[in-house]
Amino acid sequence: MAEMAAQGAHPEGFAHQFEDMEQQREAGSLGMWVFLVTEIMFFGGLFATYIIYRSLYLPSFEIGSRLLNVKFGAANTAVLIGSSLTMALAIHAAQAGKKKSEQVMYLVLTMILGAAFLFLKFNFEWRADYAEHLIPGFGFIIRSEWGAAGPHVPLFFCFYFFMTGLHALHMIIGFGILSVLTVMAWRGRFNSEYYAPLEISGLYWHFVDIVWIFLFPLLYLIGGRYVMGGQ
Amino acid sequence: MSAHIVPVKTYAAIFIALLVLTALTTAVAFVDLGPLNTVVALTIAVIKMLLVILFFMHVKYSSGLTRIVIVAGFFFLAILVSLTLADEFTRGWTPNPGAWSTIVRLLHGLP
Amino acid sequence: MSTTVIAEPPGHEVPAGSRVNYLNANYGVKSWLFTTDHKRIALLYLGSITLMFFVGGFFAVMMRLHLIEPQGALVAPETYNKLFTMHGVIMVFFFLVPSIPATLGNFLVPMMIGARDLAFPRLNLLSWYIYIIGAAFTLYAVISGGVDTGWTFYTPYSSTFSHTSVIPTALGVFITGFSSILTGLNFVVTIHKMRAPGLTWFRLPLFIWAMYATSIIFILGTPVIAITLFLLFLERVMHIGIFDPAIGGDPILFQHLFWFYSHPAVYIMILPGMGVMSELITCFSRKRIFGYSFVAFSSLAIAIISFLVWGHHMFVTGQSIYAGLIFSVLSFLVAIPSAVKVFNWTATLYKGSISYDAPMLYALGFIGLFTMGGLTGLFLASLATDVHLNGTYFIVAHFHYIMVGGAVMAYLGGIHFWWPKITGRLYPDGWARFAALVIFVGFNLTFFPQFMLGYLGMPRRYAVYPSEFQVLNVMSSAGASILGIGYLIPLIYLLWSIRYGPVAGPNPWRAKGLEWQTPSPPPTENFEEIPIVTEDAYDYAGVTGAGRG
Amino acid sequence: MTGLIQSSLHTLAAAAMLIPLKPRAASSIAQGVDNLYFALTVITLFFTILIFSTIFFFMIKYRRRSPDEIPADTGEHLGLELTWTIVPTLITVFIFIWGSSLYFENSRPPEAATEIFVVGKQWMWHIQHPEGVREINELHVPVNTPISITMTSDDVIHDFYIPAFRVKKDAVPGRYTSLWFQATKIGTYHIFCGQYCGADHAEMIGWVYVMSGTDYAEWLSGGARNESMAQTGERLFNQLGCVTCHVADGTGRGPSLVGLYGKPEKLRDGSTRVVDETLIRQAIVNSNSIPLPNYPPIMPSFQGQVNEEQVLQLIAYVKSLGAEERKTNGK
Repeated sequence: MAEMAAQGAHPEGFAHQFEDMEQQREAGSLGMWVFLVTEIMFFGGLFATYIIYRSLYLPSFEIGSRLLNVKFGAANTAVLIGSSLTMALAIHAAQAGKKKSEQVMYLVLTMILGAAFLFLKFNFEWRADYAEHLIPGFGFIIRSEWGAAGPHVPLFFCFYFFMTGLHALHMIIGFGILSVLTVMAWRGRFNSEYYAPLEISGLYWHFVDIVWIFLFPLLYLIGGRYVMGGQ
Repeated sequence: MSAHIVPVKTYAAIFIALLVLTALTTAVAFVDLGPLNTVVALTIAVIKMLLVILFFMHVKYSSGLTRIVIVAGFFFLAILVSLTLADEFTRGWTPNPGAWSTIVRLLHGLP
Repeated sequence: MSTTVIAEPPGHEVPAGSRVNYLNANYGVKSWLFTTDHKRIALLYLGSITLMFFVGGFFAVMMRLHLIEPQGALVAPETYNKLFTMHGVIMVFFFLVPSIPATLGNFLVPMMIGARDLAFPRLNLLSWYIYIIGAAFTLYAVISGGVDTGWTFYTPYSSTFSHTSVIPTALGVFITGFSSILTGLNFVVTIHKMRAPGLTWFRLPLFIWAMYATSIIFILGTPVIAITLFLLFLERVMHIGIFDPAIGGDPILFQHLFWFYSHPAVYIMILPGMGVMSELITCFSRKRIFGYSFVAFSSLAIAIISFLVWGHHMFVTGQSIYAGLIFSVLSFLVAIPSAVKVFNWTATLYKGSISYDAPMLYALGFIGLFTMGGLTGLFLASLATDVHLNGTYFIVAHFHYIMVGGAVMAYLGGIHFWWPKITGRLYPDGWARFAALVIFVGFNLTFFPQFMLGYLGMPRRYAVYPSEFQVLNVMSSAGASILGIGYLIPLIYLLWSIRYGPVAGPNPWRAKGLEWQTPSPPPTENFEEIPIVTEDAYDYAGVTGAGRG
Repeated sequence: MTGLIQSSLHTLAAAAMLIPLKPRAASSIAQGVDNLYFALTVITLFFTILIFSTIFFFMIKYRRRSPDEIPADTGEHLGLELTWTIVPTLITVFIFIWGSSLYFENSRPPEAATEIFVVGKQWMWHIQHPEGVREINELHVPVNTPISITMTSDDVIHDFYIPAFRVKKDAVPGRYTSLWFQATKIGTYHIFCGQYCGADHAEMIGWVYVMSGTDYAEWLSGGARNESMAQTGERLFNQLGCVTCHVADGTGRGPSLVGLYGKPEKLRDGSTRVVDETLIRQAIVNSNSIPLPNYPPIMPSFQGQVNEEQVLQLIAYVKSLGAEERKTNGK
């Protein structure tokens, strides 16, 4: 993927094994889609495991889900959707032949929103979880009020941290790609004729967004939150 | 390059739709709908995913090959999930031969 | 296929060293370690997997020697358990899965479709490095005391009870998975986007169809084994309870996720072999393949159905009887495209002009052994007989007929077929035929008795066994020694031929296919000018002349 | 020279005599499985010989006689392709129906089967008879009597395999699996562990002793007689304090267990589950996974306090409560 993004390292951005730019662009785009299919299967295996254990230990998973902070979850969803928008606009700016400053602006905005997501996730949610002893392996305390469902609440949090952690890792990788793209845009590499690295990296960024679109309801929402009233 | 250029207006509309759906799915979580809560939450997630794929990821304007690749990905994921669940949820069932007994009798010449 | 450019007229031979080709274009270790040439990467892979093959083979020979005596002749049971585990892990993940795709596939896919390289050459090199890192982890596990979980890593034994190096092994396999993913991704994109002008899908060599089908499995299956091994890793390190029944986990779920990849992985091993078969049989009978489209689509059918049958590994685990029923019928279904291929290859020989060069002997051996391996699969797809045979030596024999009798025979046949193209040199044909014969005999003597052992009820993975099984075990061990020698012979004469073999010329077999229309060894860019294809594959009508240039 | 050949032929023949071709068959289902095995062998041989002989025939008939010969183009033949697609399909469908119907019959224990409990442990088999007799690595059963084996494992996955009976099933930790057989021949047969389970996997073997009915009754009464499994279970039930909540008349904090076994039970989420061994075990080790509508989730987990054999004894007790109830209903 780094390769597809960096294929423009050559001055004209053209690699010798291709016939023309069009073929190269199509190959890059197809390559990224195929890569995203492997990502679907990767996260999918995890989601399948989660679904099975959720059905086995429903009360424990519902307790765990209600302990998550839905405000941060929803806010982060909005932030990530926003970053997808700015990513799409950055590509649009290149496609439409806009100035390089506009491309850079949208890319930087995307990175800021991505950083905001990770900041909310790590600094507020995970830190609070640590303070409340909800991180398995780091002083997890099974509370007496959970009753008989207690012993399997840690399993929910294992899935929660593993899934959100894997998602965060993908965002951090995306960050690296965006930084490279920003530098390239700053140097004026992209124009309405050549913007394949932007487009291909955009696919990746949107995919990471989609993973969160599913993580949000699966982890935060479907745990019988209504019993908590307005909380 | 011959790619289709999506107008900014479309992007903005999709963005607003996604925000509205996020608010909606969050709000619904606080209403007791029984098992429907899960159905609604996942349906909204699927709609949001489709919006992102079709417009942000330009699949609405891209070749059939791309679509086949995406559909194939989800198809095989569905196989993984459904066949695994098929075992997990029917493991406790005891066999009730019924029609099979008839076949066995025919095959083995039993009374 | 005809091309606009034929690099050298047949028969006009230039010594390999006197012309610039991919081997002598530049020199030094760096020129190899940083190459992005698919042909050089193929050779890097060839060297690495050959090493792994002999490491894994060494473990196998040790096992067979140990089993000469019912009480075990050589090692302690714990050591025996490590031997079969490391044999399985190394052979499956580090030899069979990458064998044909990463060596012959890497070398031939661009050449057969008339491209200068794969679509992403740097990803291709990266995949080799990933493979090496994964292999290093696994070899570290071997050296640091070995691992004893079986190559299947079944939980909770692997996650909780084993005291051996499970973590480095699982990490090694996890990492190597990404090299498969990159190879598959590269092939799919290359085959879709980089075919030469005029080379339509139905003019492609069937090897390409097989590589395409294999790549689909790489792409869809490998991520699942990756996440599964990662969960196993977490479970073993943190004891979070995902697969540990003592904390509420479901060990059977591990098997579902494991076999979702590992059953299709069997087809990763055999599909490329089937692709090689189609090339060999057409060339050495100088015939168009019989039923091109049936052979082509059967590859795709196998790739797709292979994802629907994994539960047949779990019939006796207490899996739902109804799920078992579904998996059984789908498993029978996957036999049909394989049968179609065997019939079509046989029919291709009809009224051909058959020559018995060494690659052809391997090919004919493949058809026979694969037929037996495939048919004995029916015993295991069928629920009632599987209950008795599951987990016995019958399974061991069955999958070795597929993987060794099938995949390895095809791999060796392919290596012998394209060796002149890869190195520009010919090997001694007499020795090659002799080796093929030794391997065929040794193989059958090793594994046929194991079918009988399995039916008699001898479970696999037994370090000691009741003495009534001894005669058959001794036969099997005797066969294994013959087989071991059989594999050493090609190693010796192939290495010899690199230096001393006669110069091959561009097309020693008078074969069709774009790869034969460029010099041997090929130039770095493969073709001086990209060919334009105007004919179907295997258009052998009118080809004459003696083989071997 | 001829003498040498003759003597080596004799040795070979003697060695061949040592190779059994068929495992002993000593259960009611063995013949059915062997018939299917035989049919599959015939199919395998037929196609293997067909392919081998066709290849040999073509290899000889169509060998390259001169480098310049030009073979005829035989082209395509749709009829042939369809034939060798459809014929194997029909054969496999036939084998599938045969194999799975036989499997269905073989998986359903007869109503009157005697239940014996097996717990796999690294690396031995613990076996309990309902009468209370316990054995290790040995299983005594009466001939011509259906026996159903319910099993689980204390540690890793094991596999209870009796080749002579053609039965095999994994013993999985955390759940119950079962198989059944009816031995038809008096004798002694191997028990193997069929699933790799660690260092001494190959030593986790035992014997089944199939005895005549009278011998079996004598054996059963001969050993140090103690209480039946259900009685041991009742003792545990009182010791662990289960009895304080699960009061027989239903007035306790937990549901009454009388007559529960084998009946469907409605759960809080509206689904229904039949009370079987697995559900009772689940209730003992992890009661919260079975939310009942009228009872709060207050039952503690007994995981770690009882071993798998004791769980089986508790189950035997709960089942005995059910049996009494059913008897009284019948009257």
